[in-house]
Parts: sequence; C-alpha cells; structure tokens
Amino acid sequence: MSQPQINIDHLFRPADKESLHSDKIARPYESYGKEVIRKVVKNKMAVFGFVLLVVIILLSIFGPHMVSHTPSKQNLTQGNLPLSSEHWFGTDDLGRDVWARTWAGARISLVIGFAAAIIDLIIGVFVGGVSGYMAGRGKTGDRIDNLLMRIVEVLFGIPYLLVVILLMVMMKPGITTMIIALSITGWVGMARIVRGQILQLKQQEFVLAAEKLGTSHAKIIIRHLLPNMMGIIIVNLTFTIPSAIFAESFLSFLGLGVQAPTASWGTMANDSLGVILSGQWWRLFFPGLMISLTMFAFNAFGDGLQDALDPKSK
Amino acid sequence: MSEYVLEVQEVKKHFKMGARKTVKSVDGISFAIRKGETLGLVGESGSGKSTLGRTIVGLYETTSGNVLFNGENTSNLNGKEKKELSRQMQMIFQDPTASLNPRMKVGDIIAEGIDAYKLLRGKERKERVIELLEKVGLHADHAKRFPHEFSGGQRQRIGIARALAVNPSFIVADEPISALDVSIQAQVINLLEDLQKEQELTYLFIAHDLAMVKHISDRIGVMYMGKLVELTTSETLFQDPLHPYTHALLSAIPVTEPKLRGTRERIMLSGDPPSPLNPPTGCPFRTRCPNAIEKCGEEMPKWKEIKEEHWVACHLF
Amino acid sequence: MSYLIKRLFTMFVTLWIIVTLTFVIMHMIPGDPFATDAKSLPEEIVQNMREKYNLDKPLPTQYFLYLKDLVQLDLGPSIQSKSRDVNSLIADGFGLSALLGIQSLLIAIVVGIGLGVIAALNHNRLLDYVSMFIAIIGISVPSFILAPLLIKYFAVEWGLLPVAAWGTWSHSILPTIALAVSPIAIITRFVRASMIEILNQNFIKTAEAKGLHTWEIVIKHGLRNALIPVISFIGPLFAAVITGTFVIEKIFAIPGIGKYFVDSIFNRDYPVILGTTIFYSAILIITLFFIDLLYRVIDPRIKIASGGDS
Amino acid sequence: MSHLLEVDDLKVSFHVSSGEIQALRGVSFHVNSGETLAVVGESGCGKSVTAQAIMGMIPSPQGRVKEGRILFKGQDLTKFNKKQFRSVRGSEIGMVFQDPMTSLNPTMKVGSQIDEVLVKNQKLSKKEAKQKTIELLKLVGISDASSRYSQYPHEFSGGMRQRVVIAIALACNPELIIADEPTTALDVTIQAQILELLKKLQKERNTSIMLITHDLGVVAEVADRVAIMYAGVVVESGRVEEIFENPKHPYTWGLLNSVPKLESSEKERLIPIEGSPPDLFAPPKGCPFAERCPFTMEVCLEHMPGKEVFSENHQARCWLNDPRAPKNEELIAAGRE
Amino acid sequence: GNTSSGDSKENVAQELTLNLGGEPYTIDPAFASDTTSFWVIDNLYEGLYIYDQEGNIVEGAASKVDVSEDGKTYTFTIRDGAKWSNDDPLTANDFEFAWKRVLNPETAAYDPSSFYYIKGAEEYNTGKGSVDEVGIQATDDQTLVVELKTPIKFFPKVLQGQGFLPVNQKVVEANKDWAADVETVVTNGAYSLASWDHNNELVLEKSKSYWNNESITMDKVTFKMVADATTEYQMYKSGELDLVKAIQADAIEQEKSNEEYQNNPSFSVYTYSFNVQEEPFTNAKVRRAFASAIDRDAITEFISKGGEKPAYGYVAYGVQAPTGNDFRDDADEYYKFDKNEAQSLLEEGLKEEGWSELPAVTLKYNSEGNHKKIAEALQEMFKENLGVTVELENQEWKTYIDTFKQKNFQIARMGWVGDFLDPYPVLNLYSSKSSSNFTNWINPEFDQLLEQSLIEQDEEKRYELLHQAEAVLMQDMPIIPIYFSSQNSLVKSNVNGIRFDPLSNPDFRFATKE
Ligand SMILES: Nc1ncnc2c1ncn2[C@@H]1O[C@H](COP(=O)(O)OP(=O)(O)OP(=O)(O)O)[C@@H](O)[C@H]1O
Ligand SMILES: Nc1ncnc2c1ncn2[C@@H]1O[C@H](COP(=O)(O)OP(=O)(O)OP(=O)(O)O)[C@@H](O)[C@H]1O
Ligand SMILES: [Mg+2]
Ligand SMILES: [Mg+2]
Repeated sequence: MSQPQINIDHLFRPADKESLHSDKIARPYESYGKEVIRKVVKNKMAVFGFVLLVVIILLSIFGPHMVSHTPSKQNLTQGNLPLSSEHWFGTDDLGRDVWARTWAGARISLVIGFAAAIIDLIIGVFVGGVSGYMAGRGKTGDRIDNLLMRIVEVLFGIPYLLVVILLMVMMKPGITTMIIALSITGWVGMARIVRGQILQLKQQEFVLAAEKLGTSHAKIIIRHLLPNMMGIIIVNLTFTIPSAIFAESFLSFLGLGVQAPTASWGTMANDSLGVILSGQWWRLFFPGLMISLTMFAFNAFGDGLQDALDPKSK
Repeated sequence: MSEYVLEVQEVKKHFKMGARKTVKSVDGISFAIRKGETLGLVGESGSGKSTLGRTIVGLYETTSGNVLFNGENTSNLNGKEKKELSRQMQMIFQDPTASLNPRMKVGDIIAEGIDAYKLLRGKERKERVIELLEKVGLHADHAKRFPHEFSGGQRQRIGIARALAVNPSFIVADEPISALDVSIQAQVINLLEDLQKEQELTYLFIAHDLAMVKHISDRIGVMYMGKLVELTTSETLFQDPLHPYTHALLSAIPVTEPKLRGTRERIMLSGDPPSPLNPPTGCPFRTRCPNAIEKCGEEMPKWKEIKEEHWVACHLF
Repeated sequence: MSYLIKRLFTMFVTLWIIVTLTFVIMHMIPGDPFATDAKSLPEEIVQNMREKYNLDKPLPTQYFLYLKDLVQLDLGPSIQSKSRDVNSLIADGFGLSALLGIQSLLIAIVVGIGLGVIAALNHNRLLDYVSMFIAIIGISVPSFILAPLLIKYFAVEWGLLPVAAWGTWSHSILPTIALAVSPIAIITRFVRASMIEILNQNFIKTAEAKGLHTWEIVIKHGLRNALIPVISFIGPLFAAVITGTFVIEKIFAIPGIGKYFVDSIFNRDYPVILGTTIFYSAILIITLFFIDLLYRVIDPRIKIASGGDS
Repeated sequence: MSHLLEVDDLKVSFHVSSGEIQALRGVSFHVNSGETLAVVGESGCGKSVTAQAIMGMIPSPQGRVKEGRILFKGQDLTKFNKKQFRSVRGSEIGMVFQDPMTSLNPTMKVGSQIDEVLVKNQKLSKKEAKQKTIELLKLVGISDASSRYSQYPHEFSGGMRQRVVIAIALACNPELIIADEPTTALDVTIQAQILELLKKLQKERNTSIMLITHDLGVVAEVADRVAIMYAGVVVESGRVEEIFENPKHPYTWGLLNSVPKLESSEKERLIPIEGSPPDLFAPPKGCPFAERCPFTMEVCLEHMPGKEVFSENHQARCWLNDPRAPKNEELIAAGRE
Repeated sequence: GNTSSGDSKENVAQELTLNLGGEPYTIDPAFASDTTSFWVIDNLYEGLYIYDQEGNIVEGAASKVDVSEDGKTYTFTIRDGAKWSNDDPLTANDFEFAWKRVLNPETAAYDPSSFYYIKGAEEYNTGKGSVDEVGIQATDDQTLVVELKTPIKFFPKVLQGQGFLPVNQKVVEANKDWAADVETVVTNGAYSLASWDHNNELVLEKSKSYWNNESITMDKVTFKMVADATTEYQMYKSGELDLVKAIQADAIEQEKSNEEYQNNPSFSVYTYSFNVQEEPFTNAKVRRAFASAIDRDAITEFISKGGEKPAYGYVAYGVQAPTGNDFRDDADEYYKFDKNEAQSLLEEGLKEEGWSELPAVTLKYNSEGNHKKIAEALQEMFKENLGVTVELENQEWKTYIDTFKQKNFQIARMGWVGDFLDPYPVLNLYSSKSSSNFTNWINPEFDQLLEQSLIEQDEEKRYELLHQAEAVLMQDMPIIPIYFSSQNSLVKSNVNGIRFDPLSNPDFRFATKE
C-alpha cells in the first residue's frame, strides 16, 4: 500500500524534530468557559431549556406591560372571560387579566423558586457536606456527623406547619419572611443526599492527596467534593423548586407571603381550583403551565450544563 | 542525630470492621531509611503497602508504634510542628486518574500545596507552577488544562509536581507506575531518579513490579499480610533471597525472551492469599508456603537480622 | 448488639427532642383550642374546659404530665373529637393510610423504575426526553390539582370508579394513583441518574458479553445496583407516604390519619398534634434505621464496610 | 487460507461534541484456530475498541464501524444485527475484561453470574448449570468451589475474581476468547497463575485466544503471534520469536528497551520512549509514531507507511524498512540494543 | 340494602345518602359545638320542643307546657309513651339531670351560657352558687319545672339549643364513655344510631321506640364525611349523594338553571368590623364613608353569586315580626352605595378630626373560603370609590380569631350566625356587656334599648325597641354589613320534602324518595 504515484524519494532524510516538541496536546487550547459554552450550545435540549428560561424571565419583566390591563385592576362585570385578543389568557373571576397576572406572578414564583434553590445549595449542601465529610474522621468527626444528622431528623419530625405559624406571628408578612420559612426545613432532603454522596466520594484518592497537601477541610469539600456531585444536586433541585413554588401558595394561605392582590403562580393555581368544576380552565392552566415549563427549562438546561461542566465529556 | 531520615518502630495500623472484626493491615513493622536512599517495598495486593505508606506520611493515625522523622516522634508534636513535618513528607499516588480531581485545572492541582501552606502568591505562585511543570517535563501552557486531557504518564508527572511543590525531603511513592504503560513507566522512573539526585530526596517506593523496584531501590522490603517478611539490599534480594515468599515472587516475574519460555523453574504458589479478616495463625504465609513446618502454625516468626543488612522473618532461618 | 442498643437510645433521644420542641412551639403559637369562632364564651366556661385537659396548669407541669402519660404509651384525649383519644384516632386511621401509601409506593416504584430505566437506556434520545417530561409533569402538577381532575374524568364523566369515601377496593384506586404521581416522578429522576452511571460499569459489559438480552442485563445486573442510591431517598418518602397525606385524604374523604397532621394544628388540638408528631417521627426514624439494614441486604459489600484502596 | 477470525482494514470512529475520534484507522490482523495472538500497545491505541468491535459492543450511538470487515468463521460480524450478536457472544466468543475488580456484578452471587451464561446459551436447567458452574470453578483453580459458589465478588481476592471472569468466558466452550488485559491489575504471583491457567486451558480445549496486553513479558510467556498497535493501526505483527529477536519497527524497539533488565546488576538509566501518543481527534497524516521516533524522516511526517512484509508472518509499517531509506545501521543498531 | 317500609312508597327504599362534611366531634349533646355534630344530634335526640314539618316550633318530648302569669315559670309535662332507644321511659329527671350536667362546671360543657336565663344557672356554672339553687326541678317523672331570672318571650326558641336535649341518666352515670360507641349510645329522637365508622360513614335508622315514628317517612340516612367541597359536588354529580347542603361558589353559576338547585335564606350576616379606637375609624363619618363606598350588589352578583342579599341593615332576613312582615322589611335601608356620598363623608370625617390625609389602613381577613376574593374586591372599591389605598393582610382561622379577639385590627372580617331566630341575640353581640363585641364600640343608648326589649312583654313594642337599637348601631357603624347569606343546595329531583331551615341543617325526617 505504498504510494508509488507520488514521488516521495526526496523525503527520505532525517526530519528536523525541533519543530515538534514532545508532550504536546494536539487539540488547540480552548478556555474552560468557552468549552462549556460550546458544549451547551451543541446540546439541543439545553439550548431549548435556556431559551425557554430566558423567555420566561423576560416575560416576567415585560409581560405585564405588554397589555393595557394592570395585574390587579378589577372589572367585576368582565369576569371569567375566555381567551380573546383583548385578554390573551382570559380573565379571572374578578375580571382581572390573567396574562398580566401570570407574568406579574412569575416574579414572585421565580424569586421563590430560586431562593429555595439557593437555600438548598447553601444550607443543604453545607450541612450534608460537613456531615458526610466529618463522618469517620475520628471521634469528633463522628460526633459532628451524628449531631447534624440528628438535627436533620428532628427537623424532619417537627411539624412544619407549626413552625411556620409561629414564624407568621413573629414576623411581618412578605417575601423575606416567606424565604425564611422556606429555609427552615427546605434543605434537609438535600443535606441527606449530599451526605450520602460525600461518603462515597471522599474515598477517592484525589481527596486523600489534597488532605496530604494540607488543604483545609472546607476547601476539600468545596473544591474537590462538591464539583464532582453536581449531577445529583441538580436532580434534587428539580424537586425543590416546584415544591417551593407551591409551598408559597400554602404559606400565603397562612398569611406569610406577599399579600393580595399580588399574585404568584402558586396562589393563582390555588385560588382557581374551582375551575375544575366550572370550566374556566385558563385561570388554572396558565399558571400551572408556567410552573411546568419553568421546571422543564430548568431541567433541560441543568442537565446540559452539568454535562458541559464535566471536563471529561467530549 | 541519627543517620536515618525515617524510622518506623513496630508500627501497627488496624481497621475496625463492624463491631468485632478488625483488619490488621499493618501489623508491627519496623525499618529505617537513610537520607537519600530509596527503599523499595513489594508485596501482594492487599498486603498493606499503601496502608503503611499512608500511615507513615500521617494520613492515617497509627494504632500503635512510632514513626520518627529526623529523629522526632511524629505523634509528639504540636500543631505547627506537625504541619511543617507533614509538608516535608509527601506522597505520590498509585492511580494517576483517580488521584487528580477531574474538575480542577492542572495549575491549581499543582499549586494546591502552595496555597495550603501559603507559600507563594500571585505571580510568584504562577512562576513556581511553571517551574514545576517544566521540571517534570511538561509545558507552561498545560497549567490551564484539565487532567483528562493528559496521558497516563503525564498525569503521573502532574502528581509528582504536586508533591514537589511544597519542597518535601521524603516522598512515599505508592505504586507510581503500575497504572502506566511500559513505555511510559521508564519516563517516570527516570524523572524520579533525576529529582532524587537534584534535591536529595529520600524515597519509599512501593510497587509490585520487581524489575522496576530492583532498578530504582537501594534496599527492598517484602511484605506479606501486613508484615515485613524480608528486607535487604536489592542485589542480595535477587541473588540470595531467603524467605520462601520472596522466592515465589522472584520466580513469577515473566521472562522477556520467548526463547527462554519454560526454561526457568517456577514456584507456583498454591491457593490464594488468605482473607485479611480471617488471617491464619502463626506465620501468615504458611498456608501457601511450600516449605512450611509445624512451628509455622504455632507462632509468628521473629523479625531478625540474619546477616548484615539482611532481615527476614521465617522459622527456617 | 451494643450497636443496636446505642442506636435505639439515640432514636429515643431524637424523639424526645422532637416532642419537646413541638410542645414548646405548639404553645407559643396563638390560637385557642376551644375558640371555634369569635363568639366568646364566658371566661369561667373556658376555664372549666381548660381544666378538663390540664391546660390550666403551668406549661412545665403540662409537659411533665404529658411525658408521664407518654412513657405509658398513652397519647391522651383529643380536644376536638370529644369522646375519642389520640391512640384510637391513630389506630383507626393508620391501617388505611398505610395501605394506600404502600399501594401507591409500590406503583411508584414499579413505574418510576420502569421510566427511569427506559430513560437511561435511551440516554439523550427521544424516549429519554419523553420520560423526563412525564417526570417533570409529575413533579410540577401537585396533587391538589391532579386529584380533582382524576375524579372529574374517571369518576364523574366516565363513571369508571367511585368518586370518594372509603368502601371497596375500587375506592382506593384513584387516591392511590394521585398519591403515586409525585413519587413516580422522583423515583424516575433518581433511577435514571443512577442507572446511567451503572450502565457504564464494567460488569454490565461482562453481562453483555455473555450474550444476555438488554432487558436481562438491566433487570438482573443493573437494577439492584442502581437502586442502592435511590433507597436513601425512598426512606423519608416511605415514612411520609404511609402516614397519610393530608391533601389526598381530604379530597378523597379517606378516613386515614393524614388529615390529623394538618387539622390538629389548625384546630390547636394539642394532644393530637403531639401524638401524630411522635407517631410520624417514630416511623420516620425507624424507617431510616431499616433503610440502613436494607442497604446491608441489597448491597452485600456493606458488611465489609467501605474503605481502603484496592 | 481461512482464519478463525480475520479483521480487515477496520475503521471505527466515535463522534463526540468536539469532533470525531478516529479510534481505529484501518486495523488488520487475524487469529488462527488454536493459537494465541497477543495484541500489544499503549493505552488508548485502540486495543479495547478492537475487542468491542468484534463483540459488537461499541457504544452507540456515538461509536460506529466506518469501514472494514470482521470475519468470524467466514461470517462478517460487522453486518450482524443485535440478535445475531447475542447468539455469538458468550457461546462462540468469550470475553475477559481488564479489571477483575469491576467486571463482576457486586450484588450478585458469583455462582449465579456463571450459571447465567450456561442457562442462556446452552439452555441448561438451573440445577445442571449449577453443577457445571462448580466444575468450571474447579477448572479455573478455585478451591472449595461449592461453597464459593454462593459468595459475593467482594469476598474474593482479585486473582480469584479474574478466574471467575475467565470461567464465565470459558463456560460455553467458545472457539475464541478475547482477553482484554486479563492480568494488568494483578500481582505477579497471581499473574503467573492466571497465565498458566490460560495456557493449560488452551492446550486442553484448543481454544483460540486473542490476548490484549501492554506487557511484553506476558507476551513472551504465552503468545504464538503478536500484533503491535499504535494509535489505531497495527504497526508490526509476526511470530513472537521474530518480534522479540528481529523487531522491525522503532516502536517495538522502544518497548523492548524500556523495561529494566533483571539480569544486569548495574544501575543503568532506563531508555523510555519519550513523549506520548498522538491525539486521535486529529491524527497526524504521516506515521503516528513519527513524533516520538528517534529516526524520523521527513517522509514519516507526511505519509503513512504501507505494510512491509518481511516473511509470510512478519509485517511492519515503517519507512525505515523502505529500500529508499538511508541505511543508518549504527543508529538502528543502537536503537535495537 | 332494602329495608321494608310500611309506607306508601312501595318499591323505592326510603334511604338517603348525605354528606356530613366531616366527623361529628361528639354525639353527646352537652359537648356539641359544631353544625356537623348538630345535624346528627338533632335527629338522634328530641328536646321539649321540636320543629314540625313546616318548621314551626311545636311540643316534642313535652306534651304540654304551662307558663306562669309573670312569664317566669315554665312547667313542662313529659309526653306519655316517650321512650329511650333502650326502651327506658323518658322522664323529667332525665332532663333535669342533663341540664344540670351541662351546668356543672366539672362537665366543662360547651354552651352552658344559653342556660343563663334560668335562675341560679349562671351562679352554679361559674362556681358562685350551688346546684340546689338552680331553677330546674323535676317534681315527678312527668313534670319539669323551670324558673327564669326574668320573663323572656323567646324562651322556647332558646330551648332549641342542643344543650337542652335530654340524656339518659342511668346510661350516662353507668359509663362515662357512653357516647363514644354505637353499642352504648342511647337516644330518644326520631332516629337511632345504626353504625359509625369514624371519619368515613355514620348511619341513622328510624327509631323503633320513638313515640311519633309513624310520621317519620325517611327510614335510613347514611352520612358520608367528605370535607372537600369539590369532591362533595362531584359525588353528587355521580349520584353518590342525594343532597349538597352548600354548593361551592364556583359551581353555583352553572347550577342555577338546574331544577335540582335550591336557594334558601340563612339567618346570617357577612360583616366587617371596625376597631373604633384605631385611627382612622375612630370617626363615625369615616366609618360610614367606607360603608357607602361598597357596591354590595356587585359583590353578591359577581363574587358570592349564591343568591345572597346585599345588606343595608344588620339583622338578617328570616325573623317574622308580629306585623306578619319580615323584621328586615319593616326597617329602612340605613345607607346605600353612593360614591359621592362616600367621598363627602370621608372629607367631613377628615375635617372633623383635623387630618390632612387618611392614616394608613390595613384590612384583615381570614384565608378560608371566599374571603380573599371579597377582601380584594373591597380593596379595589375603596380605591376606586374613595381613593383610599388599603393594605390586605390574611391569617389562618385560629390565629385570626386570636388577633380579632385581641382587637388587633383596624377593619376586619367577621360574620355571624344567629343562635335562634330573633333579632335580640344578634344585636346583643354589640352591647357593652357582650363578650363577643370586639369593636370597642360602646353606646349606652343601644344598651338601654336592648335591656328594655328583654323585659318587654308586648311583642310589637319589643320589636319596635329592637328596630330602634338596630338604627343606633347602623348610625354609628362599628360594623359594616355586606350581605345576608343564603343556602345554595342541590337536591336530587326524586327526593321531596326536605325542609331547609335558616338556622339549622336540612330536615329530612319527613322526606320521601321516589
Ligand atoms: N481505610 C480502610 N478501611 C478498612 N480497611 C482497609 C482500609 N485501607 C486498607 N484496608 C485493608 O487493609 C489491607 C491492606 O490494604 P492496602 O491497601 O494497604 O494494600 P496494598 O498492599 O496497598 O494493596 P494494593 O497493591 O492492592 O494497593 C486490605 O485488606 C484492605 O482491605
Ligand atoms: N465510548 C467512547 N467514546 C469516545 N471515545 C472512545 C470511546 N471508547 C474509546 N474511545 C477512544 O478510542 C481510543 C481507543 O481506546 P481503547 O479503549 O481501545 O484503548 P486501549 O488500547 O484499550 O487502551 P487501554 O490500555 O487504556 O485499555 C481512545 O482514544 C479512546 O479515547
Ligand atoms: Mg496499594
Ligand atoms: Mg483497553
């Protein structure tokens, strides 16, 4: 299979190897950020999720201004109107424009959803991380692990509703109070899961190596363990966000949340449950749909991002 | 001051398994290493090599016994001294993939020790990383890449650079080449040898490839089931091995000449190593030993110096 | 053995802390168990009623009286349900709640695992997206919306099943489904993630090289291993589901104990609040304990404990 | 001439988001019945992918056989569908994987893992299968086989696990066993046992073995013929004696040189092959080894060398063997040292 | 099941399935406090008086009642042949026992205060007097003598309260948990308790021992316990229930045209209360301004939608005055919806107080039911019609009660259901002595008018006094009535003769099923 057709005879002399240095990596250098972006962009679902998320966020900013109706302006004689060019998503029973309310509500719900996610990430991951990491690390380590896990169990056990009612009488209603209410126990599931993962991961040699180099416990958790468990964290956030969005409607019922007439997806859905009987489906459907779409977008993007963040994926 | 950099005195490391069982991974080992020396450590998988290595550098606490570094007992030190001592003893790990965090850039991996000990900052830190990379035969622009972009040999060199970053004087190399290709192993071995010369390093070199161990070590210790069974100079070990396990080990090395196939007499060990959870009484090797005598089942042979620089633990001697 | 005793001891301590905290919080919140509306009863009458339930005594006394009864496993009378005590409320309701819970958890496990496996086998392909979508719908449509919809179609419009209340087994079908949806979604999501990982393992390749069919590989080799991480999630889920769910029991008028968890708090029915809390926490803690044991069964490696390199 | 297995110009690529990895770029070799072919090469050169291609186990959808044929007993495996592959796997071709620690299902009893193949491929009843399994365990040298039958993998040592994996591969008396680095993870003493076992089994059953390894010592111990792979191509192949005594490719020289000689008592510096293999995302257009080769010529950088035949069974792809190449005997001799 | 009935309707079993809405907390009349329990108890027990088919109050367990000249002493003769379900004869002692049991402070009964019209009752119940001084006396097995503190015209209406139902002395004394178990419950009413599956189902069967069981046409009633209104409605739609007592607001609109739909008045009023010591509602004009800014018709038409009547006075429809008219119709409309009027009232109010602008206002409501929608509508109306921005704040019911009772509000929702069909008890809620007046509003004139009405023996004059009292209340406006509630029910078309009462649960005793 030599190539007789081309004359290569003159090439039979020693090559100048200075030009090639050994140990080079053939692929051109690409910064990590760029690489992540490229991988995300290649993933159709991730792009779709991202675009959807952006659209939802943009609509939550501009949506209410795209129609002439304000979210809380009532018109009792114009209640329960179906979809029309005047009211894109119809009106509710007090004659308010569902489109305007949906996007005004998006602000609250998105803030709540993201707040819940952040709480999960900060408290849940912290407690789970410390607990899992300290487990098996001598007597003190085991004690810390034990203590944290008992706290988690206690928080699982104490009726949440009770705690929230207590909070309600102690604080002014509003979004801050609501977020505090979510922080009380929202993170325990995450903590347990993170702990389980850490228990597995910390056996890895690179953790031992870091420890040998004198890296502090906190750094080991933050730089070595957590980045390697993003997948399970993202999956878990998938549950946290919608449940927080619905928990908000429950907390609003208790008087903890933002006050009427400000809406959120959760309260809109909750207030319009009756449409299952009376048939003005749009009042329930649109806020519900937005919750699902947000979830879907978040997941599709999260999964794609997680793949992309993994430097090993090609 | 003693001539030894490191002295290991009757070190034991036992792991608790559930309520009653313990694994005696390292069970009373004593030896010493001189400055600038390389001590090879061989033995079957699970014989406790890594555990010993980790115990020496302080990753595990000893169950009993002492580790003396430059004549100081490592367990009697206060926090600051301990930290300094810990810096002086570094470790290179067996699996170049598993020992590098896949989500950290090589530069940060190498600088991890520098950061932890707050040795250097900013530009100096960056320069030091480049210096280290070049020292182990890599390039400055590799610092921004992730470990998976490197071949096994390169990764192991990253691991070495990481250990060197904190200027250690003693390094435990835990099977640094067993996960590498033959063609690459030599690169790493050469590097380790060069570094040793350059920086007066002392090595504890763990491996199970006897040829390599022989090549790099001044003296070699043979471990079996948590115990040292033989310790002597490299030449002596290969020319005049005493312990039956050493014999078996040497004869198992594959020949590299197809012509010689079948010509060398081979001592095939019967059976498998016993379970560490349920070790045999007496000498742990007796269950597979071709020369076992009755006494072997009754008591553990003593660790004794048969000739100068030749230690062995066997009832036959 | 000493391990068991230790474990049992911590379980009791945890329970005790839960009871104590619940007791304190419960009495800190405003609201009077006897006030049903703003029509005020004369002070003396209220006083008489408080006396009957020891509520006139100082809180520490109440607390110790409660603990005294508690160690005799007496959870006290219900303030709301005048002629009943908490023990009997729980005894009557738990069986049913547990039945429903177990039924739906079984469904959730079967369906969730099925969907998760399908998604994992078709990683990043259409069926993966479809299963994911189902899972997301399951998570984001809460049961208070889903349950009335199920009733509307299956019971009212199509007349296939009874609407609500408890009677024949067919009464349990709709609540079971409604209850199963969110666990299905959760399990799907976790099984998918862990199955994707397991399917990349070497032993799966070995199984493939044996000439086994994909399904044989998944069922015999993949599942058990993939379930190991999922179990730790199923633990709290199990405890929550078998002790009943307020929304489902309310909508389907099921005489379980789920409704007491919320109702007792809204009614400030102190003994029931404490009783249900203790009951739930005990079940939770015991479940977590059994999950630990289950790990040992499902993962033979655990006996040797983890650790060491190889 | 008909071989049991003939791989002809096999090209396999993986398509990933950053491009195409050309894992195999035209691999050809064959295995005769009853012989042991050793496939040697550096990590990442495509040894496992070759084995996967033969077993029909290339991970889809990203991996694909682009070109070439794999003839097994005259049938082209690249044309097989899933079902046909299943009928070959386990029963006609057995496979032993690299890592004994992870090749067995940790949650399934060892015995059942062997049973399974028998039940599936030989349609044995559970009871018959169990009996046969116990025999197999004995055959591969596991003492106390009947009680070992119902233990879990973690209760076995590494060497025993690898023997179990071999037993699985052997269970249905396949004509070909592909052993992908069966001893890499094992101790020398255990490695010797396993190699001995493979030799014995081959003698008894006349099975062909395709032994993948990167250890020339192992090759010298057991192989009849050797194929040396580098960066997705076979660079040299031939009878084991020829390869060891008269290697024709600088990579082979490098391999032979880089192991320390046990015999020599002096401490000599090792001679490694400097550098590392090329990235298969963008394989060089010339010889893949050119970059690391001590004798690189300009032609090496530009053109892939063709196959040079030295004897009926000895071939090498290297421009140095071209008549036009300068006969720099001294250099070559130094390299072969 | 098919119980053979001796009645006219041959083939159709005379059985109903109804929804109780939840578990009756007790079936011991002494402790009952909720309408759920009342529905069961009212059918299990019979008091001295009872409703007839038309809803008139007639003699029940008593066959004869004598009232003394001064109106203070009632002598009841227990009906011959009245029996307990265990065939014990019903005696006057059972009444005396039952009533004194309620009054006994140790019993901790729910509503002993409705007995306080009786001599010595309050003293005994609050521990200031002894049982012997209570004016309840069974002089023999047949005769019960009751002495009142003051002559009260509406005493028979008071006796409709559940606390006045008899219990079987022997049974109660023998077993303190007698009411907990179907086996041990002994009753004297039209029905007896056939089964009780807690939280799920309770079955009443026509009592064999009831003296008047001939006239009872409905043989068996099965109560389901469905708390969720949507579910209840769907059960009705699928035929699993024969009646929905109160339809969910969302479903009313589409059911209005249904022939099964029934709208009946209910003796209750939906109000908002002011705290007259909290600015700006210290000023009566400001309060009236708010009242006039509310478009009540819009609320009833578009929000509550259930045939509620806009309230332009306080006492609900349903009280028949001696004139023959409804009490409500005899009164004026005290205010109306008038934007301009509202605004000028507000301005006047501001001027009176010297405020340049109105202090901030927070409106409180409890989260349950329709309250949120109405609060939102009010908020919008105050803004539109009055130019006042009101903040909303909601709370869960028990917290809300607590807040309300602590008078921790400016304006807050609270509705009332009358105890019995008379203006007095609802008006009396706002007297200065009332323990249920949380508005801080005290008006001696109002108090005095009510006191006079209590002793006034002439019905026409009594009603006149009550009208005057209402006028005072509406002039000062410590509360804003919004609407008078109504009951929206669905009854299957094959069920006849269910009587809806403005105060109590639907009466099915005389219903028939085709
Ligand atoms: N952290 C640990 N917990 C429990 N047991 C351990 C731990 N580390 C090691 N062991 C046990 O101690 C014994 C010795 O293990 P070690 O890893 O030291 O062997 P090794 O000689 O390094 O083997 P290899 O050649 O496979 O690396 C083994 O039986 C192992 O299971
Ligand atoms: N599933 C896959 N996806 C993408 N690339 C793959 C995949 N499998 C193998 N490759 C690539 O194909 C090339 C050959 O890999 P292969 O596993 O055959 O190497 P090998 O010779 O078996 O090496 P080792 O000695 O490390 O086992 C490598 O560059 C690898 O990156
Ligand atoms: Mg080791
Ligand atoms: Mg491979």
